[in-house]
Amino acid sequence: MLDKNGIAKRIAQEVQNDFYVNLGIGIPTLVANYVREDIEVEFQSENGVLGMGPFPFDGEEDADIINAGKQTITTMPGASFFDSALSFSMIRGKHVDLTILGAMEVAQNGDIANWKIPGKMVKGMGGAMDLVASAENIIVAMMHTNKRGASKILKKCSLPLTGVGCVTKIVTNLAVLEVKDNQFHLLERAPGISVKEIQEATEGTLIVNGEIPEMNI
Amino acid sequence: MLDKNGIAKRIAQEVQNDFYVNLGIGIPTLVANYVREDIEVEFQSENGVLGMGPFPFDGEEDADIINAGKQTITTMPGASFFDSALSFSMIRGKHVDLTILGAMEVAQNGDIANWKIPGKMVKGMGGAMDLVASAENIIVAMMHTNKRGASKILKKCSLPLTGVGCVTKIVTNLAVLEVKDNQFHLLERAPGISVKEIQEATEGTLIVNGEIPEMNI
Amino acid sequence: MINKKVNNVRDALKGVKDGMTFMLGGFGLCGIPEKAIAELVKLDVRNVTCISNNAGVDDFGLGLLLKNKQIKKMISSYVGENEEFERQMLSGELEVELTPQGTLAEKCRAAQAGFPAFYTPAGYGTEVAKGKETREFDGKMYVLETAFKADFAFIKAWKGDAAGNLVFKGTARNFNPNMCGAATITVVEVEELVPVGELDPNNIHIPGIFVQRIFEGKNYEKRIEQRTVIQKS
Amino acid sequence: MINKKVNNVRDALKGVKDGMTFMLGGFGLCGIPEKAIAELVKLDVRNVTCISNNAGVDDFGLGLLLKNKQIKKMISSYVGENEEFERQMLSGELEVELTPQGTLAEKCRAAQAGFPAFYTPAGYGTEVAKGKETREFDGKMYVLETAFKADFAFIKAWKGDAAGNLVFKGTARNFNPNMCGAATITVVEVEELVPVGELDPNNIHIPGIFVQRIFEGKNYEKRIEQRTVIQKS
Repeated sequence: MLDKNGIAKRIAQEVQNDFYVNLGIGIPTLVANYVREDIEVEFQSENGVLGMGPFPFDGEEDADIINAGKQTITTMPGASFFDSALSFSMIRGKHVDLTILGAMEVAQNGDIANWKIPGKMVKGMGGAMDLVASAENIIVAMMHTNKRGASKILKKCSLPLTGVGCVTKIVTNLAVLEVKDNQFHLLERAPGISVKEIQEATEGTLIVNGEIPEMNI
Repeated sequence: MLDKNGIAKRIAQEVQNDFYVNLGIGIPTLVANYVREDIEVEFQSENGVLGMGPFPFDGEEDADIINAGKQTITTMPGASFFDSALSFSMIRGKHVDLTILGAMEVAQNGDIANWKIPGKMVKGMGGAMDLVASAENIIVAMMHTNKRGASKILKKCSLPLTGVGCVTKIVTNLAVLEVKDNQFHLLERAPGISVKEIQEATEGTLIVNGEIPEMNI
Repeated sequence: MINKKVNNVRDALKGVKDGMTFMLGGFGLCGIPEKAIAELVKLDVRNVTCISNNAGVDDFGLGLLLKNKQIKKMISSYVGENEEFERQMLSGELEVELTPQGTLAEKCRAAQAGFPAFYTPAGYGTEVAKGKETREFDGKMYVLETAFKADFAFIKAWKGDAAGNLVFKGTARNFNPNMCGAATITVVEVEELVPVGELDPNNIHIPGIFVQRIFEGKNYEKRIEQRTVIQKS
Repeated sequence: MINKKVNNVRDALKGVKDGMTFMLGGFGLCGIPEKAIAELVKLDVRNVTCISNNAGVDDFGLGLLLKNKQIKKMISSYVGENEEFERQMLSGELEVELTPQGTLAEKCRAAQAGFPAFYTPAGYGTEVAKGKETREFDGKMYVLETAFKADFAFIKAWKGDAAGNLVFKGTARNFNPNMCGAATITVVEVEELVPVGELDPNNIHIPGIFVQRIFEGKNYEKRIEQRTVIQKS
């Protein structure tokens, strides 16, 4: 089973050369730590920066330079700052190549829910609705089940949606799944996890085609 | 009877302190020369400059610094350059206080035509349609009649419109007119011009109320 | 040069009244109009609607107005950092309208630019689209969103001049430029008011025409929400 | 850093074909992509649609493509400076779509920003609104305008870097920033290509994400259309 860093590490393999990437809050933010160093990638944060670098050294942090998770950051040579409208022009206009975000639920038709639990928790959608409505390449980073063991990989989302029919790939602590033709397709198992365990943790229709390789991370 | 500079001079009296003003091509451009020096005014040009100054000294002109009439210009302290979208945000968003533009025809309902003579001449509307559709304070600078003596101050425009019901004031070589209640109201006569001469040159309904003063220019 | 300079935050907020709608720049606590918020607390204006991406934290930013129960309604995209907010919202004391972040930015920009409405893909098929017109363009579905209407916009810039020209720093820019001119009166606080003519006309982020009042604030706290640093080894 | 640099104008225009739609920056002759236009003449691509605020003059700018009869259709706001243009238009050789200037800018910006359509007051009640949806918001009438679609955008900037970051100068900025990323491929020519990291991240007018190819042009003519000067006394 993967921990959060393991999920981030596996997702990092999906990041290709010359990609502009938007990383959501939580596990997605960790992805930056694991991207191959021999490829060129630029990270966009919707609060208005392109070309994010690592966290600053202690004492060099600047309150005016943060990412969408409100964390202090640095920038790389060639970085730029811009306003929120232009930032979402990048997102809505499909200039960002890859969007990685977290989810509470994903359904086999590609629906995603990640912003609200009615009556209990309302954080808000932030930029997620804009991202999932426009991005053509969306990877979801999430736990396969909730704390009580119930599947979050569903036939149909039970929570209020963030976007419809938009998720194409999911990396969980147990597996890599493709979302296609109203089904989940098992692509890879997490180290030490059996197909059976994944099947048991998946409420939606899961297609297992032939031998399923273990992730190489 | 006024010449072009006379019209510009009269219109300059309409420019108030703290006004942002957009000047159209032709006579309106001349208005800048006659604005009182004891008031603060900033000139906007829709090609992307706020805070225009006078023409440059010979040898100091810069091909990258022009107005909407494609003339080389200078800028005043506090000037700024911006893109066309932001420029029209200023115009459409009603941030410009006064718009002065030329016209081929104006009708008594406030319609204006100034961009096209079907089959003969098509210059295009440039920024005029955006300006007249949004500005609440529009002054038209024009000749009262065309070269053949026919009135351009009409019951109804015959040429393709630039905007509908938008003109509130007109300064011609003969008169100052207000456009209100589907009528032209004569406010002032040009020096040496009689009310009768203005009536004869005006095809639209002209209201003459009491003694009409001569312009003070 | 048309002079926008006012002497202090008190003069800058003249005309602020109960029941008004305010726009406030900032993302989290980054780039928020600290001085205007402090003055709003002092003025104790009530029943206000605030349009701002976030709602501050319990003891800073818009959290100060929330704690003081001055806010009737919040229009935001993300409010996950404020416990008092969550309490007031879940108890029904506070009206909340959650809006996708890009839509929020564009609703400000539309107000600034004189567009009454625009179609955006964000939120289609979700709660956000409820009661709104949806429409297909080129095989994709979009939601019709309308421009915001606000009485005051409270903006924080880095540098500015008396003509109202503004320059922002880093990600403290965020919603601030999009809110300038998007309300009836735009009030800007800057860290440094520089002489007119000092800012490069090529690098002015917001021209003064979008600004009604500007003043210099002192001693900005600029609190960091998530200090993340690497130890030098 | 994602590298957008290409060696020359020939490489920058790879893929340009007959029948395509191009966007070209510039206002009059100010800020036009001189090198791209010269190469389009050389490549002799034909039946193209050009979206550009103006149509150049008879012997410079887009006038060169007009003279060579490469343009099937022009989408512009003002074309009063070009006799050959008027001749081709009145004779019916050239298809012309005149669009209000602010609408032209916003149709580019909408394409850049992923908005399919927007409502604008410009042109309501005129020929421009013919066949278009009109609609009332708050008692005022607006016209529905849709985003442009183009294959290439040809942009002229002042300075740029290999990451595609751009800075414009003076009013040569005009439509150029709004067209970046508004076409499938955005090609930028700059007067000076500077090392990555040299441009101030706070003062980049267009971030590199909107640019696919960038190159440095030499010996810009930058012709002045209306030289208006005051004699020093």
